Amino acid sequence: MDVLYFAWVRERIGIPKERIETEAATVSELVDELRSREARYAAAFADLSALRVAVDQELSDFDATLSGAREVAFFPPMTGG
Amino acid sequence: MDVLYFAWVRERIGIPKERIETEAATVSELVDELRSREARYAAAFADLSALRVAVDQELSDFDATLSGAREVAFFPPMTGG
Amino acid sequence: MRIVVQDAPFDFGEEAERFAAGRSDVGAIVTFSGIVRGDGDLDVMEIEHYPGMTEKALEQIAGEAKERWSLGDVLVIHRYGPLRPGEKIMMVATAAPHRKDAFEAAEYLMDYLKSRAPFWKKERAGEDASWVAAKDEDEAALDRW
Amino acid sequence: MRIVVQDAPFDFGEEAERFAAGRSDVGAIVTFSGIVRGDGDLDVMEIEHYPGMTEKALEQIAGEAKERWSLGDVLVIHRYGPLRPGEKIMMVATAAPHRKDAFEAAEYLMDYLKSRAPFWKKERAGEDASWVAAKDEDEAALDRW
Repeated sequence: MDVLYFAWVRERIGIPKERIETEAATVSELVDELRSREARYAAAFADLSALRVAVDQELSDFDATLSGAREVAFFPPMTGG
Repeated sequence: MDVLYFAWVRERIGIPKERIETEAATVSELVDELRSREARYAAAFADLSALRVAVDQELSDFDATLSGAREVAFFPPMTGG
Repeated sequence: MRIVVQDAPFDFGEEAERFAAGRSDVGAIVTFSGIVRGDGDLDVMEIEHYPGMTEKALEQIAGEAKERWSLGDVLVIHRYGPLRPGEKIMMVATAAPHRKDAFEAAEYLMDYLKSRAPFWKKERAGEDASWVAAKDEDEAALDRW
Repeated sequence: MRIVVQDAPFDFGEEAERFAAGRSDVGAIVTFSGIVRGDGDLDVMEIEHYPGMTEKALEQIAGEAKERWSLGDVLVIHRYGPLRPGEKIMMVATAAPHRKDAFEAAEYLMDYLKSRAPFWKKERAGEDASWVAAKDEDEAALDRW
């Protein structure tokens, strides 16, 4: 699965994208897995209320299932326009 | 005093502007005076709710005084934009 | 603030560009442009106005908008005379630090222009000619301000 | 309907003119353009986006607007990359038979673009750099739709 990071999430984790092999069934489980990896992940995912997630390029939420998902992205609330 | 007519008021009366010597103290009195002149005026001023009036180029109403007024204009509700 | 009343056509894109160009004091530009709709078999729309009062009324309306909202600039252009379907009748533009002000001020200008600026429209289609009647909804639109 | 996501500048006046040109099926054109405000000592605003998702999100938002209002056309242009004060970040344009639809649809597009399109802004002023935080009022603005 491709995992993408944008804005300060990307800066905190230090990479824009990585390929992850995971058994996580939901976004939350994936977040837990990432958090346990390294301090920079734990820091990036410290406050989920400050984060948004997209699954296969559709806005989603942390309870969402990952079955069949090819791409998950984490980022702060958007500031377009 | 200059009296101006616009849109269908102008068409009904047949002229865009005329100079009128009047003792009318209010717009209403001026309207009564005009109505009594000829059928075309009576026709134009038949329904005051369909008319608007400006005194010296400011939107006004039929009760307004004419003291000192140099220009009075009658027209239907405006349709700008 | 720029108010223009003219019979000649105006260049919408150029006016919009000029209005927005070189500004870094505002974050939001809203423009509205009114076009003669080719409804039915409309040949021409004739716009009559009240020279002298028109300019004053537009300045009053634009001045009021500048008092009510935080605006960097306001533009109003309104044509008179005969216009064909597809021709631009008028435009307004507002510049403001934030989008809410720019949108509200532009809508305010349009609502007041519709019912309080001395313009009248006559539609000609073949042999038929009729004055466009003011709409109750346009008068009602003023209530929100 | 035209959706453009690009790093290159766009010509606001030309886009507005092209959008409005040759139309006689609509009576109302509204445009909104967002400009980088030169607040404080801002040097540059960097806009990051999510290629692939951005286009999809903008198409969804514009498509929704076309379902909710009677629109002849919709245009959305949004830039990414580094922008200097005074540069245009983005524009939307709506064409509708009547002004109410054109205004409402443009405001809807802007409200959703602000909070639901995957763009993020970073401001650089001298040595300082900070991500622009989403505003509660922008999230709240969605409630009216």
